[in-house]
Amino acid sequence: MAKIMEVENLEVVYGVIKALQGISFYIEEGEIVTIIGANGAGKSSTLRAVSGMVRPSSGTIRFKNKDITNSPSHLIARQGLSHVPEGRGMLTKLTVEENLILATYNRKDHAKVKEDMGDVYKQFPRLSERKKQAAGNLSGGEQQMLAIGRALMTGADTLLLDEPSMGLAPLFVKEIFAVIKRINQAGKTVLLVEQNAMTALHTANRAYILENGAVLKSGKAGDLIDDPEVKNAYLGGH
Amino acid sequence: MSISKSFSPVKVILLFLSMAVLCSLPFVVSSFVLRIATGIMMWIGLALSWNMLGGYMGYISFGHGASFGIGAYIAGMLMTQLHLPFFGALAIAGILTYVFAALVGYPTLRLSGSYFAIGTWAFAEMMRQLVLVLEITGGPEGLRLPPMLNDNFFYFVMLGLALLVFLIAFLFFENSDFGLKVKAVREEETAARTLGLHTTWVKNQVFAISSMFAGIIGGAFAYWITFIHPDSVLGPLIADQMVIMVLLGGIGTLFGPVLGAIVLYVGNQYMLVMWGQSSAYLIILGLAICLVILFLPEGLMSIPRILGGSRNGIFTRLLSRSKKSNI
Amino acid sequence: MELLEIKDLNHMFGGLKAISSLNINVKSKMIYGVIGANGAGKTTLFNLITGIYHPTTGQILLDGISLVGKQSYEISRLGVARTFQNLRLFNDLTVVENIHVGQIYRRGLGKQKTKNLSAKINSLLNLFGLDARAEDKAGNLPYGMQRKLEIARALATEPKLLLLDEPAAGMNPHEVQGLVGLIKEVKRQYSDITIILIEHQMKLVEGLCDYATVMNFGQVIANGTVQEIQNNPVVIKAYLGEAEVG
Amino acid sequence: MGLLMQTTVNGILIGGIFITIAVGFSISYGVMHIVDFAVGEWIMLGAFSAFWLNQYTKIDPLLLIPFIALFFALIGYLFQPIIQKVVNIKHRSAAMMALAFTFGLSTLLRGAALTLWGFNNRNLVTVLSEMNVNLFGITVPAIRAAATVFSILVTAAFAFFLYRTKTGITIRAAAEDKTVAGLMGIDGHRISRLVYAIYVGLTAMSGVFIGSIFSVFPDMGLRYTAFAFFVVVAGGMGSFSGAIVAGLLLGLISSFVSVYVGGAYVFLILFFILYLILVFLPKGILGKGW
Amino acid sequence: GCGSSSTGASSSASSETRDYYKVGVITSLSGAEVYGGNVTKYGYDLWADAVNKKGGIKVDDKNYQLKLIYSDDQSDPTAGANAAERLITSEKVDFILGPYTSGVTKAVAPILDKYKVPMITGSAESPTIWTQKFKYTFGTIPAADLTANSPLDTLAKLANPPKTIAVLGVNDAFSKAVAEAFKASAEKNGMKVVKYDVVPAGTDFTPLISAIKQLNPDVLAVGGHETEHMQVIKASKSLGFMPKAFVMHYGITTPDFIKNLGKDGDYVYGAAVWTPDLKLKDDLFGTVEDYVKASKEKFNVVPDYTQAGCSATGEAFSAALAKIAAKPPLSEQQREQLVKALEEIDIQTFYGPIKFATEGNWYHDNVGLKALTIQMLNGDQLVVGPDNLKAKDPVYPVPAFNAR
Ligand SMILES: Nc1ncnc2c1ncn2[C@@H]1O[C@H](COP(=O)(O)OP(=O)(O)OP(=O)(O)O)[C@@H](O)[C@H]1O
Ligand SMILES: Nc1ncnc2c1ncn2[C@@H]1O[C@H](COP(=O)(O)OP(=O)(O)OP(=O)(O)O)[C@@H](O)[C@H]1O
Ligand SMILES: [Mg+2]
Ligand SMILES: [Mg+2]
Repeated sequence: MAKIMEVENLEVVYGVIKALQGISFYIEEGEIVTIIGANGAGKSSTLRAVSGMVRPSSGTIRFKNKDITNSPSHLIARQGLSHVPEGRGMLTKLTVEENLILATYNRKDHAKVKEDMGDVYKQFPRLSERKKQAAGNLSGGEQQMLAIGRALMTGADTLLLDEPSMGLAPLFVKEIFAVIKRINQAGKTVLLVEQNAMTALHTANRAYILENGAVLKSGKAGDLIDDPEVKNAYLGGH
Repeated sequence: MSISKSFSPVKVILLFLSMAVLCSLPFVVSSFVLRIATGIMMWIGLALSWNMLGGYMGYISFGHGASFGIGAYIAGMLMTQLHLPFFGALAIAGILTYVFAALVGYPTLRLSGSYFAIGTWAFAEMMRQLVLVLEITGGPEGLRLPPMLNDNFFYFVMLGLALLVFLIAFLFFENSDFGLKVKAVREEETAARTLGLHTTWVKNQVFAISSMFAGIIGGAFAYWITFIHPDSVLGPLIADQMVIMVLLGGIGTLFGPVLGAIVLYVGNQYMLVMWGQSSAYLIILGLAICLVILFLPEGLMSIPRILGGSRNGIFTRLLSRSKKSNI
Repeated sequence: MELLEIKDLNHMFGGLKAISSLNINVKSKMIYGVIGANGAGKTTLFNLITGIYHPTTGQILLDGISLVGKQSYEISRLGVARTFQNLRLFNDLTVVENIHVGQIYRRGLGKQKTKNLSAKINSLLNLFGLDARAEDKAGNLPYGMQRKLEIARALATEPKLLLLDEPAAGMNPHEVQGLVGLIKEVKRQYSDITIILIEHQMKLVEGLCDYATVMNFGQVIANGTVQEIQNNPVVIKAYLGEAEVG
Repeated sequence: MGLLMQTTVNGILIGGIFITIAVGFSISYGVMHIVDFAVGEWIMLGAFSAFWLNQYTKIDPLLLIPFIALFFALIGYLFQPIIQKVVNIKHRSAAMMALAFTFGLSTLLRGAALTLWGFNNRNLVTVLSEMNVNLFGITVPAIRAAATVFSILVTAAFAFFLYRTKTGITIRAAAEDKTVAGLMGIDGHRISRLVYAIYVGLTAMSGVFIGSIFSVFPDMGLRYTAFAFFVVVAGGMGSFSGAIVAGLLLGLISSFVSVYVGGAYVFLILFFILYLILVFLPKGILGKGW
Repeated sequence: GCGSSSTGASSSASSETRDYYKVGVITSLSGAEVYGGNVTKYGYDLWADAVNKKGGIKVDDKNYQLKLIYSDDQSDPTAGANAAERLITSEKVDFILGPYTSGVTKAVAPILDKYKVPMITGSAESPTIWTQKFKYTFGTIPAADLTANSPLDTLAKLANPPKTIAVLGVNDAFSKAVAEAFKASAEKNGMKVVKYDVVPAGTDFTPLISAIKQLNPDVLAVGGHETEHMQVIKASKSLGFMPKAFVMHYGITTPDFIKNLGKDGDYVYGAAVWTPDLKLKDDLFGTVEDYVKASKEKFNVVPDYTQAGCSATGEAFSAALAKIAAKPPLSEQQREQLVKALEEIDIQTFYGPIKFATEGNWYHDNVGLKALTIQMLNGDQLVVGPDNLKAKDPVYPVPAFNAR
């Protein structure tokens, strides 16, 4: 399959802190790839650099055969890449529906927009019940649904999800992962960052293990689950 | 952290030297220069007092001029109507401004951010209008004080006040638990409260103390200038200048307000002298403020660091800027 | 002995009943877990105990003293400290200064001030592995360290009762284990401390809690030891879900 | 009875003028998070440009309004990146620095106007200036009535734009979180420029009305900044209905205090009420502000 | 402490030598009163020009030129005090031409007393300046309370005098004094004051004028400056309020008022101590007509009584300097002599007589001038009272706005 994204020697620096030391990875179309790593390993920084929220200090990012390394985030988004950031990025004063409409800002295919809106509401019936409610008043799980729904509404074919399970009750965690699977099956490429490494590895096709801003290991998700080192460091032993 | 650490011998010597220079000033310079120096001292004191509230605690007040004006009027009225001696009037003005601010602070400090800024501004305007309609303040006629025409006296009074405010800022805001409490309120008030800080009290104290110093300086100003008027001591320009001075110098630092006060006051006077025949100096003043903010966004206090060529140094910044612009 | 007694607590946000007829008793020196679905009212409970919100009705007693109507700072001085689900550090202050603020009104504050103070701060820095970044601004720490700093800062007040709101949020299972060890160490060093923690990561709850309460829609739906709870069908249905994936 | 009605009408007409300014101001505050001290100078420049254009073209100032609005919108659009540069500073008090920047800007513009055009008062005459309408014994000055009606129409149109159109939602999204908006494909900087342009255009346009109701001089901005602040804050930043209510409140207080309490107390009472509103209703009278 | 007194003796000017007079000017070149500040500037400039064109001030057969040093008081008393200090101690001026506003004058006066430098203000009109009895401060224009009664006195003598009057004043020192004087003179003349109110600067006049319209007074009298006067007329017109007469004071003779209001500004009554039509003359400026011509040439304005007053102020200095034969630079002793000479002068100028009071409530104010009642017509200031000076009969009641 074709590589939809290729990242080479990506470096991100915050003031004096070097968050990424030059990492490389790729994603093929239709894959779920997960990035796993300890706190501060640089997972979020990777996503932020890819989506243009932070500017890398060096390295290149190619998306759909275009160099997007220094493009601003709104232009990257328009290429069909959608980032659900850490903390969900709710626009709390806008209603659920407005949040969804907003995401279609740059779309011209109005008929498809309608259809997608229907799909999102079907996918997350809870959201359709809360259409007119301000996003800020949703519970944590509902906000997570809205964040993913919004990403779908952008019409993007590639989603970057940053810890979608954070702060969610176990029951919801399962639901979110099921949703991710479903989305993927519907044809979206997903780059997933997770602390919940076990579940992430079970969901993904391939995985990268990040440590101190560098790629420690990479490979098939299934293989990594059985890797003793990975098991020890990220899956909580045994 | 401790005081002993920040007092190296070099610093002590520097301190004594600058004190000697400051004390001998009246005997070497002309009386106009001395007058400017008196003005500088006054503004240093005012900027420092504003910085207690705006810098250390993060409550940006556009109404600090009200404290200045209230102090000026109280001292003035005590001296003209009750014939109190100057220092007595000054002390009472300080106490009354403190009490008044503590009372007003209680509701006002419920506001924060831009709302606090506009709330204090509205309050100050209200005070100006009040003084304009009251009889005992002289209304639009203003208030005349008995002239006491001794330049040296006022220079030393203002110098003393500036040093006092500086010392308080240094001892209580830079180097003490109290200062830490104030900064904690600025950073995260809810958390501070759950750590046992009575934040309402802390805020009120800072508000009242900083107002008190502005009030005392106002009182001294009234006696110095001998004539006060609602527009001159309660007008918005007083507070505006304090804010600009502090921002220009470096907000939340000890020396920033000092530097800002000197540069702005001297700059303003210089421009008045050089271009005072036309309103062009307003253009220059406005332009200067804009340019400083554009190129020294953290105030004049950041110059040494920028010249120092550290990571945030000017070259790094220029580089990163040019990188941004070719996207 | 009961350290904390919550009796018939109710709290409304406008028309929303966030806490409803809640009763909880926490014995001294225990580690007590509070779990429950998103929006169940757990954080609200902490906010009520620490005086950030004032309950609509009901009682909260600490050592028999009512906390209702008291301000946060008073409650803190009575010996209650907490961390926040969405970190609330003094971002522009250094790590040391953050802990120092916690020390200012530490419980049982004697006259022997400054002397032991830096020793205390050092031991906290040490315990939480923050020594190396002691002079860094709190806002520049990685997320995980920020969480630890918040706990250290709360401990600096020398509380009887420590409330932790999702201390393991955003940690991987390995790190969760580290945190379990850390909290155990805290419990060892501060022998008379009582801890209540809110957590979604059952690993942590299993590893630490003597007893737990499960909340849903502002109410208690189950009480018991962690094992009892994990096998409670009501809890499974409302919170845990069926057996783990894989 | 007649006086009561007249006083009410006067009040409505006094406040009406400031509604447009408040609307523009609060949306620009919402998106850029800076309090613009130069708001009065944009009023002044709008009034002056109407005056000069009228001098040279003899076209009625009211007809010049669309042109002036567009022209100043363009100026705002071109100027905004400079302010944005200050707002973008990574510093705890970046917003304050931006505020100080607008203070500098206001001084600069005032100084320039004073130097360029002198200190004289100028009269801006429109067809409506001379007219008044008599309704049931109440005299309604035509130009003020036009200004008020115009204000309310502009406000309503703008509210529709913000709440019913996609661009409007985009602006509100950018007002809340530009980073997140960026992830939705929205160019936050372009939105900021757009909003600042709208604000400067609206404010300059109000300047034409203010100039023709009162008079045109370089220092006029100082005076109206205070009123604009009143309406913005009392109405609640970002609240349109609030701005309308606060504008009317401003006018009614001025009018009733002048007539029934005493002219000297107008500003005293006005600022006192503003202070009370701020302290007790920090989100504005209708509680709808940001 | 180390603060002992030495009242600026070191700054005495006597050590310097120069062959011209250095004249300090403190006035408002920016800030709220920039308009009036510039009016005074025109007046002072014209005096200096006229003197210098004639070769200078003649002392002991030698002519000494004038050099004006301006200092902006920013319409702020504090800045005014700074300006005075600088002019005296740094620039070492010989004497000072004073501020436009009364507030600045009050802040400057004590500094003059300290350094013993005389000042004449050609503008400030607030009565409270003179009650303080500052030794070194003089004024050319009579205080407002000496002049403001004149228009109502004139109206009261008519066959059908006004019976009711409403009085508005702006809440600044000068305007309020004028309003109070209007009220007092109305009452003295047996008119009924149906409304008296003082408003802060910047108020919208429509509510008050509506209220006054309901009371339907014969006369509306307003104490204010040109900006407010324009507002009052505009508001009255837009509300359809037309009393039998408007009475105002300073401001209606300014080019702004005349130009901006056009016909609407006609027939307004005012008080002035001088108009461009007076038949007076002196050696320096020639006739009033000549003075007006000079003003039009240099500044393109028809002078009003404040501008002319400022020019005349200079003449008082010229006369006093000549009298004591003091060459520049002036020593402290000479400056004291100058004050004495000023107290004694009694001269006739194109502006009228100048003679400063030496006692009483108007100490050092010019009490030689008579107040005139003027009525505006086509931009001209027609003298309509008192009877012995009038050029024309007053028009009363005045035609309505739309009947002109
Ligand atoms: N300030 C508030 N105003 C209105 N509603 C609120 C407020 N704070 C919380 N709520 C609501 O109260 C309910 C309980 O919220 P709370 O934060 O206590 O949940 P929680 O149990 O901590 O959930 P989570 O596990 O997601 O953190 C939620 O429905 C929430 O939306
Ligand atoms: N805005 C910032 N300023 C300074 N340092 C930052 C900033 N954001 C992240 N960092 C630092 O960069 C490093 C990597 O952070 P990043 O957020 O990418 O980690 P992460 O793997 O997502 O961690 P977590 O699991 O905690 O979310 C950390 O050391 C962090 O402290
Ligand atoms: Mg992360
Ligand atoms: Mg919670």
